[in-house]
Amino acid sequence: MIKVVYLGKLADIAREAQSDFASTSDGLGWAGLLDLLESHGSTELADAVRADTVKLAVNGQLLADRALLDARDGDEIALLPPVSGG
Amino acid sequence: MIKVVYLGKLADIAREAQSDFASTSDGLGWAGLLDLLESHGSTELADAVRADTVKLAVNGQLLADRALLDARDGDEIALLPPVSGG
Amino acid sequence: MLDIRLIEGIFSPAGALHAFTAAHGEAGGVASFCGQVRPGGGVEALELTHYAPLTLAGMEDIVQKAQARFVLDGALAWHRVGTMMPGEPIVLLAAAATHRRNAIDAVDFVMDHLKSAAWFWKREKRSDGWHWISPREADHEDIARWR
Amino acid sequence: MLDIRLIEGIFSPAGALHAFTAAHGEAGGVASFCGQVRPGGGVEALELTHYAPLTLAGMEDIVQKAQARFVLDGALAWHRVGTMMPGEPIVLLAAAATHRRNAIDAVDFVMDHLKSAAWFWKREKRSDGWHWISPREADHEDIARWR
Repeated sequence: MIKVVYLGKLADIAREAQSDFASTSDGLGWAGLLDLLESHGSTELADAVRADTVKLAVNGQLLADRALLDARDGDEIALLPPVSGG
Repeated sequence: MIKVVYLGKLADIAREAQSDFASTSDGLGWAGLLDLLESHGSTELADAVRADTVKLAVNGQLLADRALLDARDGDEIALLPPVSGG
Repeated sequence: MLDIRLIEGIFSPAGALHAFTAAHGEAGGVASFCGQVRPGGGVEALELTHYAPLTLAGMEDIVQKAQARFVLDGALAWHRVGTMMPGEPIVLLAAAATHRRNAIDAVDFVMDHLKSAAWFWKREKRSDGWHWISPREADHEDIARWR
Repeated sequence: MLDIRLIEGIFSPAGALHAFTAAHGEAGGVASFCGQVRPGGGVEALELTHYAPLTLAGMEDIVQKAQARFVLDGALAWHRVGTMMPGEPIVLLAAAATHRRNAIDAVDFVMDHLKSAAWFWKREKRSDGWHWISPREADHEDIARWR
């Protein structure tokens, strides 16, 4: 199982704070994640996540490049839109 | 009577916080003040007050130029060395 | 001393600052900044979401950068998460240093970085529901001052 | 609200800051700086002399300049005079503003000007007696930043 956590506005668009997706023997890459979000979620969600400003973290480690995504069973992917903190 | 108040280090040199000088019918000017400080105080005091960094206030108003001093009976002259505040 | 916290309930900035100052009696001075939920503009509540695996580590990273850049005796950074009401404190920063410029600049630096580089997402509740707050352009200009 | 005072005894910076912040619930944030008597270096006591007819008016003038330059909701400047012990507060500044940069810069501005343009004379007591403190070159550089 791979957990996907939606932060900020993405949680509204996903209508949930997180999703659990079944893992396959192959790793889950960036294109595969977008496919999952579109099929299990919505096109709107996949488009919102595709925006350049959304960053990814895997198990609390920020990815320098989303193309490096290779999530395995038990991993947690966080989808991080631009912050508006302080 | 004209009151002269010594601030900061000048109070140490004068060995007092203030002096009362008898006033004359003429106003007390800058040269007259230095003469008074030398005769009633000490040469050291007059020299310390003469330093360019010492400012004068009369009745709580700073003088732009010490040469403008013209103190009369009842006036208070403050001798203000450089500050070291905060 | 570094004191970095995510805080889920309300807290007393004055109490925190008092304890921090007492712990740094050797410092020449303590600078602080406290940001609070601004009343008015129809805002009924503010919610800050965070992502636990990143947020506290990110705050620590910012404060450590400040420590590396300014000579500090200590720093405090407390940040609320969850829902807060107008007038309540959101963030408290403090820095103790021998020289006041270091303390003031460290607070300024940490606040700028928290605004644009810390993992918080903010939304406001108005009469018509919740609205996400977008990053302000000024926040990015503020952080650019330190490069 | 302007709250400018010369204070002859010890005071609580945390208490003053709490009251100031409570009075400015409408502000986005409150910045502060508290300077205290630094222990160590053999300093047993610090004495600040002032000249009443000029000092408070001078502090008010500095704070009003800050108000004219930065957009503030209020400012506080409390300064001790008389004799104080290591660890005791000397000066507390606070500024409340809608935008944090104004609050932080106002505190910075007022502190720089108090250091080099306010009518205070400072001396330290060491084991061998009292020593007058001369103005520091750095204080004049600090004030020059604002011209």
